[in-house]
Amino acid sequence: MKFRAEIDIMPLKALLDPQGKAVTQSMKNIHLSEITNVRVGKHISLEIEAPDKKTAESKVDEACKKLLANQIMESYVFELSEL
Amino acid sequence: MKFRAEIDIMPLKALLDPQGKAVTQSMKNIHLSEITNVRVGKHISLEIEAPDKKTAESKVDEACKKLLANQIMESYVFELSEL
Amino acid sequence: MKFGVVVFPGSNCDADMIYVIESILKQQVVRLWHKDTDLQGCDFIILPGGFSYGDYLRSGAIARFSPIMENVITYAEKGGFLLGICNGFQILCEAGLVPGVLLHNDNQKFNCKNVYISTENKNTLITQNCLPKQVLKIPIAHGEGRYYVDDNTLKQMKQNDQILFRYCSEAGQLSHLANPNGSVEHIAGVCNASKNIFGMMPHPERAADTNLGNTDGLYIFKSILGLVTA
Amino acid sequence: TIPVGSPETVETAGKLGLLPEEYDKIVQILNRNPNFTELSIFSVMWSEHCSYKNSIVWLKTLPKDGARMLAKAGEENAGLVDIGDGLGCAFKIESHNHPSALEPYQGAATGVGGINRDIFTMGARPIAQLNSLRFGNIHTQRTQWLMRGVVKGIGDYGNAFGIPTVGGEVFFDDCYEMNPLVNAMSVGIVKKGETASAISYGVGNPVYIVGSATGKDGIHGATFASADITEDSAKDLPAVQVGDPFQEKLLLEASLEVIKTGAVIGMQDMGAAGITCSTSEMSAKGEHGMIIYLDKVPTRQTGMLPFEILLSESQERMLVVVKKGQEKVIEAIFEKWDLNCTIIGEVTATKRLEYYMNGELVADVPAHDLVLGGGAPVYHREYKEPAYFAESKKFSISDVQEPSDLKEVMNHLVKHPNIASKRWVYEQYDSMVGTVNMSTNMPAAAAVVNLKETDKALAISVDCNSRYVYADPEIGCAIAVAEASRNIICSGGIGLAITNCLNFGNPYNPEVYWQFVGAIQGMSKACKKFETPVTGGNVSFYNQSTIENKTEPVFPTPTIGMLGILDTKRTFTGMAFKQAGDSIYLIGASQNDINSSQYLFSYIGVKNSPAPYFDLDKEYETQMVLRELIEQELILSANDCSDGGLFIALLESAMIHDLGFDIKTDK
Repeated sequence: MKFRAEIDIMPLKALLDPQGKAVTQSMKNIHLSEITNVRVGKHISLEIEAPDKKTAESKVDEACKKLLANQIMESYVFELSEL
Repeated sequence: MKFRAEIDIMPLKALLDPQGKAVTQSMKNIHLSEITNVRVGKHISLEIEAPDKKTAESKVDEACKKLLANQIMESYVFELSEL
Repeated sequence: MKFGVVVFPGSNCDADMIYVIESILKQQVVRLWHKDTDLQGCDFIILPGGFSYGDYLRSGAIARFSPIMENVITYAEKGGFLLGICNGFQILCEAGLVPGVLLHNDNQKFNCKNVYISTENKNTLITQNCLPKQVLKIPIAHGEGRYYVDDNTLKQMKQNDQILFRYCSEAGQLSHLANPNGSVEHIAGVCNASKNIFGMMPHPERAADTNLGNTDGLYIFKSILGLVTA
Repeated sequence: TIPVGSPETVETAGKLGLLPEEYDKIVQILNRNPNFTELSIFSVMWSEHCSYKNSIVWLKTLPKDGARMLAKAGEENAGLVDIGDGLGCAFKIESHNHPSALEPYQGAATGVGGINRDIFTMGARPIAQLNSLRFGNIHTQRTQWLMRGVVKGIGDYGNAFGIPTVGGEVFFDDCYEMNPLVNAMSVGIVKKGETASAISYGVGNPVYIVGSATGKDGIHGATFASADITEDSAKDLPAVQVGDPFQEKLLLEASLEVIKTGAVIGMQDMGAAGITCSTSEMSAKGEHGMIIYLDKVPTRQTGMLPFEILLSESQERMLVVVKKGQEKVIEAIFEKWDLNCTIIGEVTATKRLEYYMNGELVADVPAHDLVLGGGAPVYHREYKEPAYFAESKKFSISDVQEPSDLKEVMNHLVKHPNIASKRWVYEQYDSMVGTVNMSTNMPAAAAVVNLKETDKALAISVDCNSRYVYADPEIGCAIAVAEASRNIICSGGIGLAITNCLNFGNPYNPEVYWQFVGAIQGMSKACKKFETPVTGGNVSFYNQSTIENKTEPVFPTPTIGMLGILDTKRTFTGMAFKQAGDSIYLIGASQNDINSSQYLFSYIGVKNSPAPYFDLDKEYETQMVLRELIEQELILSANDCSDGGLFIALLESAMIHDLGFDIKTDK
């Protein structure tokens, strides 16, 4: 069976996020100062071949832990859907 | 009222995605070659003050068009939830 | 002494490193191709600067899983000497061989210039010969060099004297102005607990050739040679 | 046999940018009507960008010969100069203006990628890069957006690719607001005898495409470069080219390795017009033909049509013709570097290009008739002196009252973006990778690059004051060449040869073409005087913007990239004052002349004045005197007076080591 995973990887809240701060800052330049607390992370989509959803889930989790996210600085969440 | 927006910005499918290509290839090195077609984009979360959901939606859309996404290279989708 | 310089497809400072070791220091050096696994009996291995695998996802994230790295990790965990410079330091962090992580520079821009670093701990293999000169002028060139580690790990590192270098002014003062990327406590280089794995963002190999008008980097290379041949 | 596909009309030809008489010529060449694929091939090959049809007549008048020339202008992808010690130096400058105007990051990044491929396709390893950037008013959001994108694009690509950016210039003027100029230069070194040529011969030899997969990137990119940029051009934006510096690094290493095996007949990078341009130019040069199976080309997107595969400008790809029987040697090297490497056809004796798609002949065209110097059209454009030229002659220095507060004048100049420090830009470039940049710790008027294992160094300078060229194209362009040479002389070298990037407006506008002709004439005179032949370069027309249907060309900008040599590093001379008490000399006679100066243009506000005073012979003599002083090691530093004049030159030299200067004037 084929599955698609949609993964969101965000910087840990405790970390200084200069990119988020810079983007929040520039919202004022485009007259959207009602937008605040911008945080920028990664969105990763991938496809995975697996016998069932549970295996697919554990494989995607393994990929996140090993490669896609660095847990010293990032947290990850993902959703799995059948293709 | 305060809302939170979760935005996904992905490279247009037609364009070369060097990052997605490199990450897909490296899945072999971590013995997860069943994972394919990796695509890497941005996930942005923000908070917005607005009188109602419709206004919030149009403001977030404006932020995406003007600043957050480069429409020549990227497409965006977002979900809005009340805080 | 036999040096080994790991060559990833995207490394571009490997040739500079080999030039310093071979042509300037007249030492034996071999290239360790990322697809191979044999470390050819090297006494000192270097992960050079560059963009190992194009540095997609996170600098050094993908390189960490190349075939050569599996053996380099076991070699280092058994006490073998290993130095990671710039991209090499990022790979060491990704592999967990040294504590901490290297984030995007706080000014969100790539930054290439000379900086000054003060040698904090004099009794490691790569700093023990820097005694006469407290402050070294060494170039940096990176976009992700903001060192970060959580507070209690930092406390342990300080107790165990694992901070090698800090960014400082020409006169040796620590200050926000002298810190090019926002690293915690101006840290520019660290080592592991057993002091055989070293990571630093500045490029000593870019300050080793008299033709280029700055040879402060030689203090670090001579330190390495000093201990082993003494 | 006749290819498939219905014959096309002159209307379609017009849509593809071909004139009716050009369509007739195609019918005559094929002695039948072309199908759409063939028409697309002719449209890109005869576009201004590939054929130079409106400029080749004048480019031919430039001096090309010189004792040190290993490859003459136009023969190869880049000029090749003999620098002694058995080494050749390949160098070239190219523009990526129009793509950068719409998507600055990728436009600039792919410009860096393209120019470096021109160098390593000849077997030379790039060792230094420079760039010349021109933007509009720095205070507008558009210029700030363009500048951030262009600088980051050049930095990210160049830094990952691993070649140091050692010099360049940034210039601001309102005329560049809509249409910025992004000119990128690369310099590489090759051992004589280890070069590769962009040629194809030997019937039966396999033709390979190597590197990235092919996508619908920049279709009609070539004609796109010759199209106008109007206010709303962002709407009809064709696909944008995306650069992959990591792939380029693999391609560099693999290409240099395959050239050394001796198994390569010829190689060319895929620039504008992709497969069409490389297959036709290499075949025409080798006077052979090719059969190409387009379905064998590795594609990134499914269902691509033949013309899309032929015209695609996907980056980081090369065409390689290999000696029959040596296939395994080549394929092993590309395998080592994880690169696509696919046979897509073979060399034939027909001197024609036959393109097949899934077994069907989709195009059959003669190579010779497609290429520059072959059948591509050559036009003589008329030119006329513009009204502003006579108008500018009316200005005289006596019209200007000397300002009372000179300190305020200097403050204005020091802070002006054209003069102020460009550190915000160049600190985003890795200027030290390769450990050859000698200017890092000893700044000099030109970029000085160490040639390891020899006693030599290269001195490189990129120069053009486009305001001078606007005032008087002939004098202005001669000054650009003289200034590049002056920078090289000041750093202890001597100029060897130049490359040029000719950025002008619409060639069909006689006043623009007058600027072009004048610049070429000025360049010729100066290059002959300084004995620096032209090794090639690039022409970029249609640099203009149309606002409320009024088209304004940018300043005529013939960017000059000059290569110089220090035969011994002993003569390397910095521009910094060394210590207090040293005496300062001004060499060359000063003129009571502020024409087209930054002071007159932006402080006083006179926009239209003649070009500055310039005497080519005196300029040459002055430079030779300085060279003699340096040869005899009589001076400690040297700097040239350019934008901002004497005061700025003194300030630059003083500030490096925080020193001052005490100057006595005749008052």
